Amino acid sequence: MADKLLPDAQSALAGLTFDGMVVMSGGFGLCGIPENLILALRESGVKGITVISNNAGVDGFGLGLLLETRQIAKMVSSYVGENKEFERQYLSGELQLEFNPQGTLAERIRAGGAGIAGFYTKTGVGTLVAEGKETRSFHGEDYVLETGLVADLSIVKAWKGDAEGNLVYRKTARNFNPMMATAGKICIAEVEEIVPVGALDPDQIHTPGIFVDRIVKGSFEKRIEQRTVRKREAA
Amino acid sequence: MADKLLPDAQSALAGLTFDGMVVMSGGFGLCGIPENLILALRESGVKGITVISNNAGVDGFGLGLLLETRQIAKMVSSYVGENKEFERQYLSGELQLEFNPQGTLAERIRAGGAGIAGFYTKTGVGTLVAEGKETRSFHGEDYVLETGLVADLSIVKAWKGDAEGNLVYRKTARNFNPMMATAGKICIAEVEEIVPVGALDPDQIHTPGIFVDRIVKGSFEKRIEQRTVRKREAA
Amino acid sequence: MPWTRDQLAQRAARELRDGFYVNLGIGIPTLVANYIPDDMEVTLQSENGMLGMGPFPYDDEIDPDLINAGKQTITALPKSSFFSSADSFAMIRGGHIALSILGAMEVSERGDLANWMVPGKMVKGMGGAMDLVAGVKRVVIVMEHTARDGAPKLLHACSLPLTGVRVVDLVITDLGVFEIDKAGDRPMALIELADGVSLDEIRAKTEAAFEPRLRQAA
Amino acid sequence: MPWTRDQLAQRAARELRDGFYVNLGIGIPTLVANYIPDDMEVTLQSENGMLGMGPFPYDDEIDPDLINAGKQTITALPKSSFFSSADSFAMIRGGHIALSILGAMEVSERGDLANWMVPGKMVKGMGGAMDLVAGVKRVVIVMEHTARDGAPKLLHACSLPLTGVRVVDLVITDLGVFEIDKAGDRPMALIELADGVSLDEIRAKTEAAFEPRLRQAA
Repeated sequence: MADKLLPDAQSALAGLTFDGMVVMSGGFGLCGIPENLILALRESGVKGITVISNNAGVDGFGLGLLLETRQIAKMVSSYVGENKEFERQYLSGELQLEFNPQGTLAERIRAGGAGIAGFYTKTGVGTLVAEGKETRSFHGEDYVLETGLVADLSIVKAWKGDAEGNLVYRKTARNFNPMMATAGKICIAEVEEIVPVGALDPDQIHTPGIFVDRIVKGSFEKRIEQRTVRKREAA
Repeated sequence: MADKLLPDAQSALAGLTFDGMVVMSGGFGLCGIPENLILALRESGVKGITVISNNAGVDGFGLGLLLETRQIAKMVSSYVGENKEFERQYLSGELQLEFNPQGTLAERIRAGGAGIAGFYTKTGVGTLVAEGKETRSFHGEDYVLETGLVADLSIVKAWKGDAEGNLVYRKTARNFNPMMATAGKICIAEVEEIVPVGALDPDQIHTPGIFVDRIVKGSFEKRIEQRTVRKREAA
Repeated sequence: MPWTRDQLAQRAARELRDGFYVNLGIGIPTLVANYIPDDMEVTLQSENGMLGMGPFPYDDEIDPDLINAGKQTITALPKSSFFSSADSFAMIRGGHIALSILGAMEVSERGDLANWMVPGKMVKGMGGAMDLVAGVKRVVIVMEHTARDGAPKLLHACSLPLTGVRVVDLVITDLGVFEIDKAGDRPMALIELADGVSLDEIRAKTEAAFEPRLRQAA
Repeated sequence: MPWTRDQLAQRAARELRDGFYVNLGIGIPTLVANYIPDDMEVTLQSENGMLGMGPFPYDDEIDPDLINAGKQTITALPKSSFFSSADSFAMIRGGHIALSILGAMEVSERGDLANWMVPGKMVKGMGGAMDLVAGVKRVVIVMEHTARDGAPKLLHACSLPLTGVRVVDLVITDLGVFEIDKAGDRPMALIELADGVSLDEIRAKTEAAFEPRLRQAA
């Protein structure tokens, strides 16, 4: 079989980028983001990207790097947080923005990967989010129709992976990564560790290899957005 | 907290049964079925049950036991296999039957547990399954509207579980159990082993405890429907 | 005396029940975790994919892979489990969370909630708030009774874009506690007053119609 | 000479490609696993929740928790993974499986398939067949050319209740191989004949309209 395992993020991305493409990028805040593939996207010079990602990174890190270079034309997100460059581009009209409720975003991505064209959710009924969408009553309650989302490429970050593309995530770094892995026409995964095929317990694989086209070992800064600690009481 | 851990299937079921109730029962064929809770349902004498289960057991085992006692009024399944008592009751009109495509059944249960009232799938478009249901085109392809399913009670079988209700399944005995655990107003799980809270890796819990109201250690026959082997070549 | 932030959190904690699965919003709601009674087991859900949130870590326990929905570093507990965002919101939307405690900009007398967007200002997004109010069984709002300029926040109808329609069950402000019959027709009721706050004061600072149905504070 | 069951499976195996994820139906399709070329990596999906199905177990390896969609005991491989039925059909419905090989009662010249129900007979159910034909990228049917009573099974239009509309790409019978342009307008084409089977014989046994576009069998 064509080997899924590639030496680095640049070679993993080779031949897959084109201007105007739609990219799903995993992570919540800066937690579990595909740091290496974001850098490779930046180096590729691809322009006019629509990025589907729960958040938009911060100035100088994560997706903030692609905002800096103005490679992103549109974001589909639930919360864009504190990002000055984002705010500047958005307010000047350079950057388009589509907000989705976080659960609706997660479900739309799952639906896209699962062949579900649309689904009815209570989330957003009677709000701006439901404007222009069908609302329908089931069992006396109103629901709004949301559609599945797919992407030309999804880039995800996992903890461990093998050459078959089987992936395991760690703690809350899982977040949007598993659904995005299913909803890209092509999915590239970056992992902290490549393990031999057979080393992962088959009952415990979060993303089966069928969803992963290319896999690469990355190196990770894992920047923390809100370092919050408690003090140890004196012994 | 009220203890979720109960001594046996009978006490786990106490107070939860009523005639005409809807029960989801996990398993695929005889693999991963809640053997102990099915027996307890039989002993409870509850009547007129609608059972949502991919299959209907076999004569004398699994759901076949509840067919024998005529406690089931209706089955919602994808395949009912070889079950003479089932066939007799169905052909005589004693038993109602609703067939769902297996993937539609799985997704309807997931939807029910996930607050999704309905979803559009390509499965069954243009067939008997789509009759009386809305069909709608998305991106030039036809999809049929299917609705979420919920139950008064779901009974599931897992491998290991803890007193918080966290569950782990084993191999293909997982099947319908995880979705059903989410779609019952009450969910009872039976497991092969109760482990201390903290013994299960939090990254590897298939069903988080929030979905499980009661948990019980069972004893299992694990009958095999199609014992199929290959011969070892002579050394 | 109006309630302090900590008193608000303390009052909100009285909505907890043993065995509850709860989602706490950012700000004052987060403080509620400090007031869970010792004899009560409450499990905190974090919508970025965790059940069983523990306290903030000690400095040497920090793990960048372990954060809450406010992006703060946190810890796990023996009972914890992790899951995807899709599974997390399936849990929320599916009605499996008993209680959510959230902040608000405006609440209407019918239980409408606005807490994500001020037109003309840079909008950060609704995050998971719309999913929480649509899916969680009981929604409790904790907020200052009036805006900084003194304008009432409890209104006949919200003026800001909504987060949800008829979703709020209880509003705890620094002046008192209001009950809303979100699914029915009973008018909003004032059920508690902060110590030393008069009915007249609260009437003057509230646009929403309400009827006093004061009960003894516990 | 019409092809035997094993020859049918062998011919169907020629539709496999290196790296393919494949779902095999019950009956002759299951035999296809015996003819996967050694230099090809093909991963078998089982819709009850498994990727990377291995061979049948030796007698002392039998595990009741490890079965295929035909409820037969099987084994796992180092690359295997297990998942729920919802995740399994998300994989199928979402178009992630490259190829499904299934049996049939009837196939129409436009690619309609009937393989689950005979009115008046006890119906066992469609299982996962409707999901497979709706979701898998390429659907190959393997079947006897005619019914036991000699009635044609390749028809202008199916007479039995359908499993899917315009879903079949290729039909392999014991007499030959037919290609169907399920998404377009080209007529069904006969592209291969079994050794010693004449065009006249196949015409006589086929109701469906087709044009011969015979190519050299590999």
